[in-house]
Amino acid sequence: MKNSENGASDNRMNFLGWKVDIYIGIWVILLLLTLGEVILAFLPFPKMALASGLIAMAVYKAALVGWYYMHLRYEPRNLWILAICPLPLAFILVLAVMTEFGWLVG
Amino acid sequence: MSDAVTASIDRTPEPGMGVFNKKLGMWVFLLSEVMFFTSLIGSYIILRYAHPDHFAAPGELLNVNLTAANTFLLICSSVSMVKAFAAIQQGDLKGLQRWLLATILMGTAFVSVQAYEYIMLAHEGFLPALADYTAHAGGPLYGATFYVMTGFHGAHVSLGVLALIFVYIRALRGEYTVADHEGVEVIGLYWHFVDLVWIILFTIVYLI
Amino acid sequence: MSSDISMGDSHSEDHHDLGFIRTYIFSTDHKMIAKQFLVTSLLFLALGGMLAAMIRWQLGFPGQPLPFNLGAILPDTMAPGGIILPEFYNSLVTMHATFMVFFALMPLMAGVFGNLLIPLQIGADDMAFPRINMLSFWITPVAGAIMLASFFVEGGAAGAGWTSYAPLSTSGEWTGVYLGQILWLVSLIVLGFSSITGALNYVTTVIAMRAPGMTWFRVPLATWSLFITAWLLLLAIPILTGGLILLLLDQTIGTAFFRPEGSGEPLMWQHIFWFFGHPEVYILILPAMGFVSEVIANRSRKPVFGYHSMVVAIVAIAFLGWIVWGHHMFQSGMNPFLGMSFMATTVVIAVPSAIKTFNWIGTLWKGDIHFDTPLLHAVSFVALFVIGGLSGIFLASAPVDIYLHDTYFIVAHLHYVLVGGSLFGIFAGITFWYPKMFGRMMNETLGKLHWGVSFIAYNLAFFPMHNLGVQGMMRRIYDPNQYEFLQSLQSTNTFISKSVFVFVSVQVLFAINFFWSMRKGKKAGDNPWDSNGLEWACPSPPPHGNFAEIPIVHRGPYEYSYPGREQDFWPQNEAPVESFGASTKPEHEHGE
Amino acid sequence: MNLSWIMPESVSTFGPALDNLYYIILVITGIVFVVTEVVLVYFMIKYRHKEGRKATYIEGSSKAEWIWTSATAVIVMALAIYSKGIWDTIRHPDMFPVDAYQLNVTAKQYEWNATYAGLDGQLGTSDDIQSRNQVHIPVDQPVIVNLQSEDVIHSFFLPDLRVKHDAVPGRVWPIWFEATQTGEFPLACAELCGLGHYRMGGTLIVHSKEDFDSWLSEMQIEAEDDE
Repeated sequence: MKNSENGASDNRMNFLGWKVDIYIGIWVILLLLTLGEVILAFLPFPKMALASGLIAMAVYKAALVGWYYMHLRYEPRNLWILAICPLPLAFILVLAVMTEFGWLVG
Repeated sequence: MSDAVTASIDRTPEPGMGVFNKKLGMWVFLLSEVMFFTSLIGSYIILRYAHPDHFAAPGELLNVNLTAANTFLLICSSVSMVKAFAAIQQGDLKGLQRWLLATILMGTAFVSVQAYEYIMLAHEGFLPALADYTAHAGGPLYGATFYVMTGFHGAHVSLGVLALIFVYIRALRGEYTVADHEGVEVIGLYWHFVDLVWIILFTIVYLI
Repeated sequence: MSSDISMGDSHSEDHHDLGFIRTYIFSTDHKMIAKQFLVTSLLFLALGGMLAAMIRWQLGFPGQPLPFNLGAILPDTMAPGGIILPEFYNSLVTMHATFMVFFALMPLMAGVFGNLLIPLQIGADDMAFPRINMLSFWITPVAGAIMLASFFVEGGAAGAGWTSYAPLSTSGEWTGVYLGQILWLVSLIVLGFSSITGALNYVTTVIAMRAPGMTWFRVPLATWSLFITAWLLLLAIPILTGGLILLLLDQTIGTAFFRPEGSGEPLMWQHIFWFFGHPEVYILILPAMGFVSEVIANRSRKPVFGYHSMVVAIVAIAFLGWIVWGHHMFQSGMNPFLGMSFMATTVVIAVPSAIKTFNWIGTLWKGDIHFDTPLLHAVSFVALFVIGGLSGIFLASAPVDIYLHDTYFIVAHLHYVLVGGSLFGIFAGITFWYPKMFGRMMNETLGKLHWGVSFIAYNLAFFPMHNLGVQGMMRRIYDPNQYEFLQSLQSTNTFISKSVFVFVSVQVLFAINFFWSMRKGKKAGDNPWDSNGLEWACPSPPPHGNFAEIPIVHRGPYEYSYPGREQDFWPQNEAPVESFGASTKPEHEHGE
Repeated sequence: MNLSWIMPESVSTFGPALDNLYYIILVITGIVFVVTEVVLVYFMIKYRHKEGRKATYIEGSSKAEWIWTSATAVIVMALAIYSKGIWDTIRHPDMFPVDAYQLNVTAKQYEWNATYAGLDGQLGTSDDIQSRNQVHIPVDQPVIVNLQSEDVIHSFFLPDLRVKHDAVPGRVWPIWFEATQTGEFPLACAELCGLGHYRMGGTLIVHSKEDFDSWLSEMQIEAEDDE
C-alpha cells in the first residue's frame, strides 16, 4: 500500500525569514511555548487568568503536535474530525461532575 | 455505477477513508486512550475543584524545573521520531535507524528521570496512600491523583519504548522501504500521542 | 508467529494445512472466533441463569433450604444447611448482574455477531486485524476465570452490586469481602481490553473494508448497529477501566479517591460509573435492534420501513446515550439542577426508541409474514421492548423516580429491556444466522416450543415486578418479610420465583436444539431465508476468506418484493440485468 | 397476589402532586402500550403469509416519521416540564420551608439514629435527644431532616410520604417533607449497604403537636435521669 499522500516536497517552512525544516521549526515553537508556560506559571497574576492562559498554551501545543507531527494536515478531513470526537465527551463528564461541588450552581 | 466488472478489483477501499488499515486502527485505538486519560485527568480536576486545600501551589512540592527539562526531552523525542519517519519516506534506512535509536534513548531517559523524581518525592513523604502522606503541603488526594496520572503516562511511555525497540530491530533487518513503512508511521502516531498527553499533563499538574 | 504478509490475499486453499490448533483454538478466522465467543458466552449465560434461580429461590421461599439438596454442594460460608446467607445473597445479586452484563450479553452481541456479521455483510474477507481479533477473544476466558475464582476465595465473591458503589466497595470492612472485590475489579479491567481490541477491529473494518459499491446507506442495519455499538464500546470502556483502577487502588494501597475519610468523593464514582454505564446499556440493546430489523424485514419480505430514519435513530441513541447518565442518580444526592437537566435529556432519548419501534411495526404492515422462529423472537423483542421503553418514562420523570428508584419497578424495567429486549433479540439472531454459521437449520418445532414457553414464563415472571415496585418493595433485599409493609407481597414473590424457574429450565430446549441441530439439523443451502445480504452470497459455513471473488454491491440490503420481479428478494450483489422489462427506478440504480 | 398499579395512599404534602404525575404517566403509557401491542398483533394476523399474496414494496413514508417523532417528542417534553415543577418544590434549596422543625438522621450499618434538639432548641448541643430506628415528627409541620451516614451509602426511604434520598457519608444532605396524618409509617433503607441491608427497617412516628411536645419532654426527663 503506497503511502503517497505525505507531500515530502513542502517540508520547508519559513521561520523568521529563513527556510528551515518544518519539523525543526515546529520543535522550536514548542520549546519556546514550554519555556513561556514555565515562566508564566510563576508570575503574580490571579489564579484563574493564569490557569486559563496556561491551558490555552497547552492546548495550542497539543494541536501543533497533532497537526504537524501526527500529519493530520495531510490526512483526509474526516480523520481529524474522528480524532477530536472524544473531546466533547471529556468536557461533558468533567463539567457535569464539577457542578456537584458548587460550580455554576450554588 | 455498475461499471465494467473487472475480476481483480483493486483492493484500495474506495468507500473507505483513504487511509491504510493500520493507521486507521491506531487512530481509533488512540481515541480509546483519550477516554482512558479522560477518566484519570477528569478525576484529578474534579477532586482538585472539590478539595482545593488538598493541593499545593505550583512548585511548592513538585520539582518544576526538572520536569520542564523532562518535557523538553519528550518533545525532542517527538522530533526525532518524525525525522525518522521523514527519513524512511525518502528511503534513507540509515537515517531511520539513527533517529529511531535517538527516540528510544530519549524515551528511556524520560522514564528514568520520572522514576528519579518519584523517589525524591517519596522521600519527602509525598505518597499516594491516605495513611502515609506526610508531605509538608497538600493532602493525600494530591499524592493519589499525581501518581495515578503520571504513573500511567509513564507506563504508556515505557510500552512505547518497547514497541520502538521492536520497530528498531525490524529497521536493522531492513524490513522498511520507501513503499512499505506502515509500522514506522503507526508507532510514530502512538509516540506523538503519548507526547501530546504529557504536554497536557505537565501543564495542569505541575504549572497550575 | 507465521508472518502471513497481508490478510487480503489468504484464499481458502491454504486453509487446510492449519491443523487442529490453528483452526479451532488459536484461529484468526472471524467466523471461528464468533463461534468461540458463542460457546463461552452461552456457558456464562447459563451460569448467570443459575445465579438468578438461586436469588429467586431465596425471595420466593425465604429462609428455606435449596430444593433437591442442592445446598449440599455449597460451603457453609455460603449456604449452611442449604439456606442462603445474606452476604452470599449480596454476592449472588452482584455476580448474577456481572456475569449477565459483561460475560453473557456483551460477548453474545458484540463478540459473536460483531465477528460473524461485520465482515460477511460488508463483503470483506476477514477483520482488519485478525490476530488482534483472536486476542480479543482469548482475553474473555481469562477474565472469566478470574471472576469465577472470586467465588472460592475467603470472604466470597464481591457483594457490593454490579455497580459497586463506593464506599461500600472500597474496603472489605463494610462487606466482609476482601479478595473477592479485588478479583472482581481485576477481572473487569482485564475484560476491558477484550472490548477495546474488539471495537477497534469492528470500527476499522466497517470504515475501511467495505466492498466496492457498499456506500454508507447500503450497509445493512445489523452492521450499522454493530458499528455504532463498537464506537460506544471504544469510548465508554476506557472510562470504566480508569474508574476501576482508581477503585482498585482504594481497595489495595489505601488511596482515598472515593473514601470519605480521606475526603474522597463517593459521588464521583457514581458519575464515572454511570458515564460509562449508560452507553453500556445502549451497547447491550443496539445490536439486538439491528438483528431484529434484519429478521423482521426478511421474514415479512418487505423493506425496512424508513431505513434512513432507522440509521439516524441508531446514531441519535448513541449520541444521546452520553448525556443522560444522571438519571441513575436522581436520588443519590446529586445536584438538583443536574437532576433537572438530566431529566430533560433523558426524556428526549425516548424519541429515537419510539421511531425504531414504529418503524418495526411499519415494516410488518402490508408484509407477507412468515412465522419462523427468528420472526417470533424478533416480534417478541418489539412487543417487550415497548413495555421496557414505556416503563422507562416513569423513571425518567425525576419526581416519580423519587418513589420508584431502587425498587422492583427498576428491576422490571431493566429486565424488560435486557431480557425481553436483548435476549430475545439474541435468540432471533442465533436462530436466523445459525444456518450461516453451521450450515444446518435449527429445528422449527423445538424452536417454536422454546419460544412459546419462554415468552409466557418470562412475562409471568417479570410483569408483576412492576407491581412489587409500585407497592414500594426495595431492590437487593435478602428477605422482604423483615418489613411489615412488604409481607403482603410474599405471594407475588413466590409466584415470580416459580415463573423464573420455568423460564430458566425451558432454556434447556434451546440448548438441545442448538447442539442437536449442529449435527442433525436440516441441511441449509447458501441462502435458506432468501435474504439479500452479502452474508448469504457465500456458502454456509463460508470458507476461510469468505468470498471467492470480492462482491460488487448494486443496491440496498432490503429490496424485498421489488415491483416487477417474480422473486420476492433481490440480493445486493446481483448485477442489474439491462434487459430488465420494468422501468427500474433510476435513483435506485445509481445508488446514493 | 397484590397486582395493583395503585400506590399506597400518600400522607405528605407533595405526595398527591407526585401521585398525580405518576397516574398521568400511567394513563399515557397504558394507552400507548395497548394501542401499540394491538396494532402489532393485528398486523401479525392480517399480513401473515398466504399463498399467492406478495408483500407490498413500501420503503417508508417521511410523513409518518414526522408524525410519530413529533408526537412522541411533544408528549415527553410536556411530561418533563410538568415534572420539573414538582421536582423543584421537593428538591430546590430555595423552596425549603423556613419555619421547619430540624432534626438529624444518621444512617449507620443497619440502623437509623435520629437526633432531636434538647431543651435549648439547638441541635448539636450536649442535651440532644437520641432515638434509635424511630423518627418522631410533629404532624402538619414541615420537617427538615439532615441526612448523613457514618459508613456507607444508605437511602432514607419513607414509602408513604414519597420520600427517598441517599445518605452519603462525607456530607450532610437536608431534605424536607410534611406529614399530613398522624400514625406510624415504615422507614426503609433502599440502597445496598452490606449484609444487613434487608433488616435496616425503622418506623416514622407522626405525633400531633401536643403528643410530640409531651414525648419530647418525657425523653428530656429520661435523659436527665441517665446523667
